[in-house]
Amino acid sequence: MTSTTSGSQTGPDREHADRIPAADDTSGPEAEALRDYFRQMTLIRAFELRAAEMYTRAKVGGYCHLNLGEEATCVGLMAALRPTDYLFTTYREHGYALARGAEPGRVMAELFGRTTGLSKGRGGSMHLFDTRLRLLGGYGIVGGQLPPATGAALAISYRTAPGPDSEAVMCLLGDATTNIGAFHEALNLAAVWHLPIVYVIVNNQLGMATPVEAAAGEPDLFKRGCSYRIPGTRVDGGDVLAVRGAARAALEHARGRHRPVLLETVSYRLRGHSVVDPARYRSAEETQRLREKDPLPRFRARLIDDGVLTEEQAARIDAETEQEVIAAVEFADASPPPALEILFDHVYATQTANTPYGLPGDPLPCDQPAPPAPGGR
Amino acid sequence: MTSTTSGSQTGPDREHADRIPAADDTSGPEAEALRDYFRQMTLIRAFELRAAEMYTRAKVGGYCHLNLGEEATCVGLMAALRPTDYLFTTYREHGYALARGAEPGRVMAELFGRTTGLSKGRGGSMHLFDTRLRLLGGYGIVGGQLPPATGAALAISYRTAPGPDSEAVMCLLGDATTNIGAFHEALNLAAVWHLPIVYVIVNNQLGMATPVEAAAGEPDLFKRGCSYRIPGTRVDGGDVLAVRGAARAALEHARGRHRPVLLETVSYRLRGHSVVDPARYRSAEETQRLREKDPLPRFRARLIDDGVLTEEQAARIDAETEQEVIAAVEFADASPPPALEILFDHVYATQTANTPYGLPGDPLPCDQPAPPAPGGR
Amino acid sequence: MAENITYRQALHDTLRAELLRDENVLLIGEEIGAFEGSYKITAGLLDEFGPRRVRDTPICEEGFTGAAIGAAMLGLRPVVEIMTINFSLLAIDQIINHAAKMHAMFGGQVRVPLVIRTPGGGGQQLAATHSQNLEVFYAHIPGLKVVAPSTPADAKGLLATAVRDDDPVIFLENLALYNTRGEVPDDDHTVPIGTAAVTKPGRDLTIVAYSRAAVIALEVAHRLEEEGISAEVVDLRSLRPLDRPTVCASVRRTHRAVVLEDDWLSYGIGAEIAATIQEGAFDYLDAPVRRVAAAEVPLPYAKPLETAALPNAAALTRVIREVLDATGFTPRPTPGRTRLGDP
Amino acid sequence: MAENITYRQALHDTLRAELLRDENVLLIGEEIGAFEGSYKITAGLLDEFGPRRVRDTPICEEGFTGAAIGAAMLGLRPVVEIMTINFSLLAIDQIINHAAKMHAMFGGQVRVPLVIRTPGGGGQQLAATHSQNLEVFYAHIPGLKVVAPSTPADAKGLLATAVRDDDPVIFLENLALYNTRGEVPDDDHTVPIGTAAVTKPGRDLTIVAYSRAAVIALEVAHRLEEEGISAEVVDLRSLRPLDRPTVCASVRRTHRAVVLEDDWLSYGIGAEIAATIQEGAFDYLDAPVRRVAAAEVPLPYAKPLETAALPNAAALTRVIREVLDATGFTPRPTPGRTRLGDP
Ligand SMILES: Cc1ncc(C[n+]2csc(CCOP(=O)(O)OP(=O)(O)O)c2C)c(N)n1
Ligand SMILES: Cc1ncc(C[n+]2csc(CCOP(=O)(O)OP(=O)(O)O)c2C)c(N)n1
Ligand SMILES: [Mg+2]
Ligand SMILES: [Mg+2]
Repeated sequence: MTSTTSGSQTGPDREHADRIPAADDTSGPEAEALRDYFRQMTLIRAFELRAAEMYTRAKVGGYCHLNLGEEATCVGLMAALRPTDYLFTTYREHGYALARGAEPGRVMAELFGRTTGLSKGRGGSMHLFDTRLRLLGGYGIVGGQLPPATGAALAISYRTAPGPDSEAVMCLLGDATTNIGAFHEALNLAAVWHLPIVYVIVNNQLGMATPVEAAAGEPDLFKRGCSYRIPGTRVDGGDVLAVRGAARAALEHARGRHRPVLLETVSYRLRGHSVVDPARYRSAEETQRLREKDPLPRFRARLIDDGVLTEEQAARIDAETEQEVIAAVEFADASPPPALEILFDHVYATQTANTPYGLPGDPLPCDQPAPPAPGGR
Repeated sequence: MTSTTSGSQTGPDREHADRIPAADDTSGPEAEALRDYFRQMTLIRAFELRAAEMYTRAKVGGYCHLNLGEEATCVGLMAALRPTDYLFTTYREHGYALARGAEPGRVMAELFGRTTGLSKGRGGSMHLFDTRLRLLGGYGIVGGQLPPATGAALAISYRTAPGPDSEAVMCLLGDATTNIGAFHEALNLAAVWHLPIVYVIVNNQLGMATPVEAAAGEPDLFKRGCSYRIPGTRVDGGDVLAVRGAARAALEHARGRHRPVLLETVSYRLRGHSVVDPARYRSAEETQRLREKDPLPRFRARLIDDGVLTEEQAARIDAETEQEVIAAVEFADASPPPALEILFDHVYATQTANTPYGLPGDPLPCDQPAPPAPGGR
Repeated sequence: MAENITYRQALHDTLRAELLRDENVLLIGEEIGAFEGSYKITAGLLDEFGPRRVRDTPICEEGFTGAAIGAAMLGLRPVVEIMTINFSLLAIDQIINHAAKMHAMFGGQVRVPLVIRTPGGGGQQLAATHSQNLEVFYAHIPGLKVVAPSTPADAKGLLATAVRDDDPVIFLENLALYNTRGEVPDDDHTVPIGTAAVTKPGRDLTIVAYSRAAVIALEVAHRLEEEGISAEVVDLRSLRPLDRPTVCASVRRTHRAVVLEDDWLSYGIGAEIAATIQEGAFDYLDAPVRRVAAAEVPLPYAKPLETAALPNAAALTRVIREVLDATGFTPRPTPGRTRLGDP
Repeated sequence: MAENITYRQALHDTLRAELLRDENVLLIGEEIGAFEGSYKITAGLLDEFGPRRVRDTPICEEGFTGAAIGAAMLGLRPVVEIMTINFSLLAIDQIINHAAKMHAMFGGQVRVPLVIRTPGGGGQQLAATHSQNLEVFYAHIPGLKVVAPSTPADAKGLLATAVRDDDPVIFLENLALYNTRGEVPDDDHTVPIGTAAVTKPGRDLTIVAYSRAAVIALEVAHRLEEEGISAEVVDLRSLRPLDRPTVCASVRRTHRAVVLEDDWLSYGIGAEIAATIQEGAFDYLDAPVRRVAAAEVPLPYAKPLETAALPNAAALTRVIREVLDATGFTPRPTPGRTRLGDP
């Protein structure tokens, strides 16, 4: 499935819907990449199932949104990004962090609220951040990531000319997020300011329980760039190669010309909106239908059919990723919980007189200027 | 000038670009209407020039935005509205209030801040309101009127079925207002909720000094309904009949099917953004070019050419409307300024214990429950 | 007759009763229909009243809140649910620049009979953007009414009043209260906006609180009673209008006051309470009014840090003891232990 | 060396100097280019620095403020102009849920060196939606720094500090201050955030104020001096962090305090000041702290009503007299009239 808005191409490269290599190429680099994608998708699946388990065991708190059913999208999009590109995501982002290269242990440690976590335990599931990976945040406010991501693209265009070496920004959002004002304002800014950014609508067909058609006046979401003359493409989010190809083309356009692109990936949320949502608003048939669309067994079968992967290799990958996730849980669990002394670290980056560092019930600091706080404060 | 977004018609009636009646019809009702439109446009022109004068004479305060150059749009749009329809406008709305039937004296009194004013002197130039005329407000926050107008249409659809007798809402906005989030959210809601509302973009080519092309990713503003499958039309805002026709068709669609419509009128702001803006960002040539596009002398000449209006009639209308505006100023000036006792009137509609009615410096009301405030409080 | 139900149930039942009572009442919000609301307040109402009365919205807080304002201008009485107060920031221009202004700015010609229900509160590990208590933003604004009930009975009574009031009312709930229980009158129970309640009388010290904090305040006051400390609890219930007379009358009796609040200390609700008391009961105060509030940090996700940053019963108890100690108070023997010497 | 310039000029010159000093500084806002800013602060800067550094935006406060946040995350140092604080409500989710949270919520991995300049203030007949003083919304939020200078010198010094600070700073201006004049040091003058200034020493009473109110406070204090009343003026300059020690030290000397503020009384800035003083100087206070603030109405357009609703020098003077009278104060003979008996 690949559609474009009429008359708008994402770039000269239209051959982005890469196909699985011919059987005689099963040991080449592309076959290697395919196996790696399968490994990553398997890892994400295992990680998410384990995260859900840890949530029910109260090791993880707050909200916890999973990428189950979205693994091919996670891996395909991340495969198209360069290390020098920037990524802004939503609260449903474990899989993207993993596919971007985050250590599973540090992601799990974030969910556990440990200082070894990706955001030092301050952000939790919804707020993964890693400067080194240029993963500039999961964001929990719907649409909140869109203006900052647009501004990151502004910083790139402020410093760098368009061209194949330019950095670019990828900004993810959910289908239901296309209805919020920030979507409009951000895309419009990117259009009039000529910014190198790819907005990716991860369309899993639902907000929490609201279907796209009930929420969006134009339910063909990839067309919603029309109000800014931003070209749009739709791709099957269950097909890792199609996703990678479409994302590559979009990024090429964005970095080459410093122009925004809209990409829609279509996938299915295999479970509820978050771990605690039993999704009762879905019928048993629908759940069954979704299970049949699960991209992971489909991809596995296809790789095996095409001779890129053997059953044994697949089983080994299953076992290895399972081990990786178990190790991640162990790492998270072994990491000490944060010491109370660090509570006020990072409230500010530049230290300032009279910053209030009292605990609940402490008397007001009225007596003398507070001394400059030590260390990170 | 009338364009529609490809494939989208505003309704079955496409003959809305009414022409001036043939010469043998100069005494019929349509000719009478034309003379009335000319009178209204002349009145608005005279009113706005006088408002500017009163501003420089410090009779009017705050901000004051004029409809100079926009008179045909004011009159054409209002001619298409029924008394039972609702109107939401911007801060640039004197002309709309007048064309909707507000007494010039009460509009001027509002600018003077008198209780005889349309909003009892509390709103000023930007906030004209008249329940009787179903003029539900001028609004000073850019885009602020869009969600409430949409909600008014929701109330209509809550109570009434679609059909030729349904009420409808008309909501005006400026060209630069299409870039704000509320535009997106409101139009999307109107689309998914099937609301009887016509959004009219009064495109005067500029925000304050920012041209449409610099601000809008899709500068053909009537196409910006595309993201909601809302049909759009563009019409020459200098042509009162074209405006009326386009607005009628749009309203018919809105009331008949309970569906939103987007209408763009194109006009030119003859002066600065507000009375105090000298518009130095415009060249002398541009100002000259604008003067040539002034819709009022053009309309006058056309009516005279077509025999609908004689020079004498035109001169009489000029004189009469001038007198009307002078009388309006006299009425406003003669109205007493508000008494201080009414300061707290209308803060709340339902009276509640302990509402704070202190003046600056008054001691806190800590001693006993405040007695219910008298009268309007 | 009264029944013992949860705060959630009280809200649900009141919404249902108001929908039944008045055809102009309708519910608007994200996922309040098929999803039954993020916190299940609207469970079953879509089935009973249909999508006309129980209206799911796209995600557009500014849009649907503003639309509710417009609908209210035409005489409907929308009850909006904003999923949490954190997201109300996206609608705040419509609330403050529009709903709060219209009646006055348009010379009394239009009314905005609108209720905005929204929960605040931390302590659920929802991290910095999802754990705020931003009530001061609304309490500061003339033209709005702001209530924050702490019990199921007040939740019912204030919600009914709010729906029938002709002004925009911000109805503040709290994530930690939904499962709390209490007696609720099952007739047509209303509570006037603008009046505080003395939920426990006492002689030695006044605790002022609202919403979740008022529940904690009451617990602490009851526990202190066993130690011979008689604390009075004033549950504000309304933040605007603020019932200053009730607060000041209490402190004039007890001579000491502590505020418990869930928001940040600086410029929080407690600042107004302390400022009010020092003006309205200056000559009666034996010690400064102390405030127990949240530490001034973006709330961390990690449980130990989150817990350390939030006010709780222990901090309140400690501060009460500090205030009593500083004023030379000696606890009376408790009735339970001995009645000797007790008046 | 110092020159006598307007507050507007001080802002303009500082922006220009910072643009010259650091290539990472850029200006973002509506109509700041060809239109030169609604209040002409950025006059000439587009011509001098071009559209890359001086960036006009479409009308989308949330979008461009958020974009500035993102640009700051990558190391630019944007100075955003939001035309008035009233419109900042449209951007407040980006400011509070994003700019204020990122450094902490992401574990210190990212900085947001951003300045948001925005004027507030009433008294210009701009009516209810365009006349607000919403500073408490920002002052309440950990993660933000909030300054509100009252003089051209502090405007310069605090703006320079703000641009060089690595945290988001809300820089509050006031429509009524732009044309006021004052001496401004013309070297590289900076003022630390978080410190108040005693702009006039005095013995009998402390007036606490900020922004426009601090100018009025100073005028009133000078006038009272002639009557033998020695008022000290504390100009807060920073609302967050708040310099509590300077405020409390002053009141401990003078034993009386009045707050002058332009925002609404209930839950306004003055509430925190009064709450702070009654805690930090309880044993020194001879009378309750009084607040002179705006009447709690959506500000009417009509001039007489607008004037009645806003605090002014007369109201401040009246309240000062009330406080002094209540505490049995007798004015000292003024130096101008007689020096006899003056120590
Ligand atoms: C401004 C705001 N409104 C509401 C929410 C609550 N909320 C969280 S996720 C969500 C649904 C988002 O759906 P979509 O954009 O499709 O993303 P998905 O969860 O399906 O990945 C909602 C309503 C929020 N976090 N922020
Ligand atoms: C939210 C908001 N941002 C900025 C402003 C300041 N402002 C008032 S009018 C205006 C320009 C609006 O242009 P347009 O929508 O084209 O309407 P026009 O004035 O041309 O009729 C601006 C920026 C405002 N009132 N509200
Ligand atoms: Mg979705
Ligand atoms: Mg315009």
